[in-house]
Amino acid sequence: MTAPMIAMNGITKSFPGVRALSDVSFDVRAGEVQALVGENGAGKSTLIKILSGVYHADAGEVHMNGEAVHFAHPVESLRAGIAVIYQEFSLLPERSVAQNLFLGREPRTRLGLIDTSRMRAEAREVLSLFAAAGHIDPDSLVGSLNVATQQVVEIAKAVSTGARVVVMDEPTAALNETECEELFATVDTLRNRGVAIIYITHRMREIARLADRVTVLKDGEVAASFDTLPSPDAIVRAMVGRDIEDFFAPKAKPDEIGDPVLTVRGAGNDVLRDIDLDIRAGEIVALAGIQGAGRVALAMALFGEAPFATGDVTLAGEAVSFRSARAAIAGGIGLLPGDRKSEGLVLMQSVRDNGMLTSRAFAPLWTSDQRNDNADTTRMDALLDQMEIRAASYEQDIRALSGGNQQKAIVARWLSMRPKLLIFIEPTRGIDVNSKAGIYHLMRDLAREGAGILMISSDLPEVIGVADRVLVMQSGRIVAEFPHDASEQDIMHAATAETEVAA
Amino acid sequence: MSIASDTRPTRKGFRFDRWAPLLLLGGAFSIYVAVAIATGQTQYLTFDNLIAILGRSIALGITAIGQTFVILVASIDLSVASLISATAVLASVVMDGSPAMILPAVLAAIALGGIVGLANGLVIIGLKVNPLIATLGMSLIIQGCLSAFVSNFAGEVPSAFQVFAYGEVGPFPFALLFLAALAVLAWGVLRFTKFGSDMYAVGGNEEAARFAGIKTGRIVILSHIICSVCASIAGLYLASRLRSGAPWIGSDGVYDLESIAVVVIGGTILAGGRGGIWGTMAGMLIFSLIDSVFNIAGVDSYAKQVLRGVIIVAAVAFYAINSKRIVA
Amino acid sequence: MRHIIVATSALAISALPLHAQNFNDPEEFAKQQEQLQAEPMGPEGQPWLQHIGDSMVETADLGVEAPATVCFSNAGVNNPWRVVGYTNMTEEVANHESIENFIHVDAEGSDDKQIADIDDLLAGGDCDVMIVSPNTTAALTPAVERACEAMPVIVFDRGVNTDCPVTFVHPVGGYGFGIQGAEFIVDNVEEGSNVLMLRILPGVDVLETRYSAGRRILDEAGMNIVGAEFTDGDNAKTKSIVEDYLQRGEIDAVWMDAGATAVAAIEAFEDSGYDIPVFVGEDQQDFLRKWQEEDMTAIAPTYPTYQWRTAVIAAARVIEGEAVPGPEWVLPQPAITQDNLDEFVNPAMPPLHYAMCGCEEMENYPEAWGGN
Amino acid sequence: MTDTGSPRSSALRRRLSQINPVWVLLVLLIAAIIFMNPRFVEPTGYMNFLKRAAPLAILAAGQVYVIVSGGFDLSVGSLITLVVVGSSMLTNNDPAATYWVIPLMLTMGLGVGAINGLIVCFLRVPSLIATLGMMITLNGLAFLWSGGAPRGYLPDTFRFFGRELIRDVPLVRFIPVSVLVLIVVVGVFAWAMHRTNLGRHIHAIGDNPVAARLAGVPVNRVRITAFMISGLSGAIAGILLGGFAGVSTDVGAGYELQAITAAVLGGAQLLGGKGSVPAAFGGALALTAIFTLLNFLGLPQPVRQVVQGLILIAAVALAMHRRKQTGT
Repeated sequence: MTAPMIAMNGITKSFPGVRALSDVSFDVRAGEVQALVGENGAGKSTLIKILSGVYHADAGEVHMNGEAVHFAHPVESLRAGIAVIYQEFSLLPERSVAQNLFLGREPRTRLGLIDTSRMRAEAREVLSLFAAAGHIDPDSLVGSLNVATQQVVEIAKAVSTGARVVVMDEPTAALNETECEELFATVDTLRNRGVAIIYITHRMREIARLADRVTVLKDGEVAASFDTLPSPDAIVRAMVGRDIEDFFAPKAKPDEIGDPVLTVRGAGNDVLRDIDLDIRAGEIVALAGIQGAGRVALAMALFGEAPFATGDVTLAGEAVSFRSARAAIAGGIGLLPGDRKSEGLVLMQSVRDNGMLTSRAFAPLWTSDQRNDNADTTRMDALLDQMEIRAASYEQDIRALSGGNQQKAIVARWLSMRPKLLIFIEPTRGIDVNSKAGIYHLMRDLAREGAGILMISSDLPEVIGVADRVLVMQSGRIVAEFPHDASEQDIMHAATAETEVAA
Repeated sequence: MSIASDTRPTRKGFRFDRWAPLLLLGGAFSIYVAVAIATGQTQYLTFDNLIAILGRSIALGITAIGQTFVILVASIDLSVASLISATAVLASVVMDGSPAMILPAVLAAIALGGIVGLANGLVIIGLKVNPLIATLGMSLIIQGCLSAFVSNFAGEVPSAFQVFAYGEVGPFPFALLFLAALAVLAWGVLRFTKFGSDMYAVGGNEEAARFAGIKTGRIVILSHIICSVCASIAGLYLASRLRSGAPWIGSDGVYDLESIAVVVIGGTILAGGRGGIWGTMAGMLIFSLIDSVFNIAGVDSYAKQVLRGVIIVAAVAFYAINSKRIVA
Repeated sequence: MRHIIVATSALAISALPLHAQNFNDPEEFAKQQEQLQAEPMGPEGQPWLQHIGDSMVETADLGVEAPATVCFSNAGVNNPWRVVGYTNMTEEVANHESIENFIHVDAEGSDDKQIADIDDLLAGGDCDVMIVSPNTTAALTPAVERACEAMPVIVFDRGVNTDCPVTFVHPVGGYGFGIQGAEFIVDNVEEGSNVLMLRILPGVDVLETRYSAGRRILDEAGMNIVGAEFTDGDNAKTKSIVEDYLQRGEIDAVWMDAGATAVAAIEAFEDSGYDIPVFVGEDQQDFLRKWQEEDMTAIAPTYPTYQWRTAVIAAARVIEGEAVPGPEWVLPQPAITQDNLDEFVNPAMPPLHYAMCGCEEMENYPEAWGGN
Repeated sequence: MTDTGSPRSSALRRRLSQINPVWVLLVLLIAAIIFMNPRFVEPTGYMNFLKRAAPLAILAAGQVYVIVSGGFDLSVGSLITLVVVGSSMLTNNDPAATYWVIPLMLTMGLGVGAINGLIVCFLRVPSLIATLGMMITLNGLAFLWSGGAPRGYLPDTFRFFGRELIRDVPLVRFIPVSVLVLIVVVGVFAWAMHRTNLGRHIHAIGDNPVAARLAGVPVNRVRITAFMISGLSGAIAGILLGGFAGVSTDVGAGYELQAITAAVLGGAQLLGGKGSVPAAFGGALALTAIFTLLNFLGLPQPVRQVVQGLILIAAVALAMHRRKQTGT
């Protein structure tokens, strides 16, 4: 047996006050996919950052092809053939695809200038390796591409560095099902080319589809290491120490579902067409569909950010037409954005301020920030306690909290407003397994209290596990509806099938 | 694969912001011509006069080229005005009328620019001080040191060095050709070198640039050095033009704020990562044309100021109004 | 603490001037002292037409024919003195039929821009005569030299380092200003009295010469100069500086190199509860009024704004081919004293109006100057 | 001494590290001033100091609003000029005019702020450029309105706020009216910033404007309000300065940068999200104390500039260093 491409032995790393990794050993061989799983804070990112030279281990060694290596800077690991694809895209929207592919290592002419024609040709060559990328023009600006295509460019960039090790950190977080399939095909291509792949994910289905081996981290230690593909239950048990049974909250009982909260008839705009939609009090409706199917556009239309141009919307029996988020909130709609950091949180403010943000927004500007018609500091603190948010103090800046606790603070923000309809976009993206369960139960509690809930999610098991009803969108329309016991296959089929063009 | 995909692809859609500086320039030029004709002063439309307009803002143009570099990496430089004064004084004191001292003086001025740029860059990168504050502080320090030593025109520029500002090559002033050459050089650096490409990366997404192995701190520092060296060249030009250097020539010309305004009117965004030299040159020409229009039309100098303020805001709004980006 | 003081003093010492320019020229001092006493030639009561010294320049051979276009490159109208002067100038232009067109370009206080302005005028202005009020002497010299090659040039206020202009119009000068104020102090306080000197900015030639002349006279008379401070021409700063000095000790006289902030300095005495000492101001209305109201012991040396009229008159004479005083047209530089104060105080005029404008008889007085 | 301090001393150290360094700086500077000039402890000494600091402190308190909301306001200096010149034009020594001129000037300040805010919100021009344009425009307007020099006197009723004292006050003998104005304005501004919904929203939109909008915060209204408060502070500062020193044309020049400096000395974070009105007030006092101290030391103007520049850079560098250490 050949030496592993990468072997990390006895890695230990401490930050002030925290031991992030203790005695972690981990390896990956050429031509295999090693899945790295664990809750947030389990140490996955730290391990990868040590591998790529962002951090330096306090103890332990990294071997590459049997030789000890020390990377002082990400550049050195990159030169050695380790490419890391981070969750946040590292692409420059204002530069062309070719310029992005060769960022930092542009081909030069003999004069030392950038050889643009060679760069363009090589870019085309690299892109042609990927079925999904054959059509990409190397001269087009990255900002003009859709998210999935950008992801492919990102991977192509790693490949074009001639990387022998590719690390993917939750690469499907922003992708829908079809795009995921394209990505999986791309990963297969890489594996067949003899690349060693470290694949970080939360999703069991991806592990089942891709992984050759699995390593589970928990609290900075290796909790389990499987040389063959284990069952999902085994993985979850290793991650959280309990079974998957009570992961999702129970579905709504028929008597819990009330009158329609929201009715939409024949609504549309630039992106959306012929939207008919009903959401009842006490029910959770999931919107499934591929990226660009119009799910977020529908949420934004309901929320007034990109309003409907035509059609009728009725909220709790009254005809409404919201032209701004503020108007929608005033009318009784709440929304948890998909990207917490850039759309949800005011990071430099306290946990309590984040919780009170919306209730304050509807109080007069010149009145006290301590109490308003919807909330006051004491009640907000009680609410935060009730949601079991873990923070040293609610005066603490929210940026220091984990993703799950941050998400709960945003839920608290909406709870104080008692919305009639609450829209969750990708509610558990980047949240660890334990916190996920907490969020699911919160959503169910909200529904029980009489709110209608619309959830947009690209995670099909989540859609099926949480929703009382599933709507599928395609090309700006709602094309199918399923009851809560639909199968992944049914939903996938509806989301990707060719629809008849309306006459 | 079809043949079509193999031919050079055309860019889809009309990229408004790429052409905006040219549109603005065209607009400014039309107004100039219209005003000259309307006031019956067609003598202002001669070739000589156009050259005079082009030559109006050489110092501003040189400074703005440098400013473009720092703004592209999402930094800013408020110390250029003081530096212009300092290098003009330094050069003219070192020369002190002696042609033999031209070379040492030029080298000293450029070295001073390099040191100031390096200091700016190190404070911004090393101490993590906001560039606005860092260069404002640097500006105060330079101005203070300078006024401690000189309070009036100091030294003298030999006539041989005055060629820089007053010499002509055929019908073109030497300084204008120099500016054009500098602009072409800057364009080449941005377009064809790895450094230029790295600058766009650092300005566009600093973290992505760092993970791509670009030494981002070094790029920012180098941009500041280029900016300061450009400012010191502008100082040399002014010393040549004024025959001497005085500690107020930079601040009197408001080169700090005007160079930023020129760069921004030229379509380079303050957030970094987008823009270029030709926009800046268009911005400089727009400023010159506006000045000339005011002179021809005999606009009262106070009204001139009001209009200038409005024009700066309007020109930037021209780009920004359609963007979805929230600004503050 | 001691470290801070040592360090800052070290900084202060290291900040000693590298190039002390010669603003203390005994010859020029003596010349101006003499000119102040000289009997000017020309019509009495019209100082803008008078001149000290009798040398004249013929202009008939300059080849300018009436009516003609006069172009004026102005350093700026960025302070009240220049505003009053420029008003004088435009009103004077209306008096001359031989001036058909008057083109004004404003450099807004920038040497670089003024050079460009002159180049613009030369390239396309169709000028017959050019008047230049240089922003700085040294910087504008080459531009003026080029203008001289194309047409007759008249320079006023600040000069240029060339004798190519037809004439250079200016009042007696900075030494004269300094002398008038300082001699008044010497005459009105006892030897050894505390004198505070307030200055606007370092480095400006007209102001530096005022200071050197004032300093020389005060020193020679044995005055105790408690300080010489720069005020940046800022009222608030002036008032603060004087208040600080009053906290430290008494002041018997205040000498100023320009009067713009004189009233602020007087108010510092008032507000701190002190009597107003002997004051040197300038001919701005607010100072003159305060002087009259508070019955102060004061003098107002002037740098008369009527020189702006004289520049136009010189241009008109060039067009008409008459001789002008030259190569320097030295105008008288009277001071306002207790004796003639009442003639110059005029409550109808704005506070920052310069009283020694020679404009009272002009057609649009006082409206054009902002009076009512 | 060893590193292992007792729990009590480490708790003390933590509490000390939470004190804003601007107060430490201020105490040190005041101590130095008293050391140089013992008469500073008399009412005339410190009341004059406060009176002098009042306009800058009020400006800084207003500037903090804009800085925390993520922008800059460069137009306040010119606004002061316009207020002083405009008041002199309108009152023209008529004591009765004060009663409508002062409300009019305050309204004008609010109006200028509103225009700044509207330009930033709806034309999407970055505030650095928008308020730079406004600065140039207002300066031009002040000249245009007055024809180059103010044409009226300010009556004593107008100057009351900046010049008069309230005598026979127990303990301190007298209080300048401007100090009372200062206390009231800073108090109200601090309350609005740190105890109202408005203040929270200003923090929120400077921190993350998109999140604030999606949470229902009326981003534009809040941003415009922040600019209006800064404009109001400019108008109040103008009334105090005009009252203190009377009419002149260049009053107010340079105050915008001093106000930003004071806010930054007080720890306000450029580009938004964090800042404090009391600390900006402390920053303004510290800046004034620096100037006063240098004055007492008899140091020439150039050295003052150098010291100001060094302190500016050092203050921000220190703040960044602390932020990095506390890991926030």
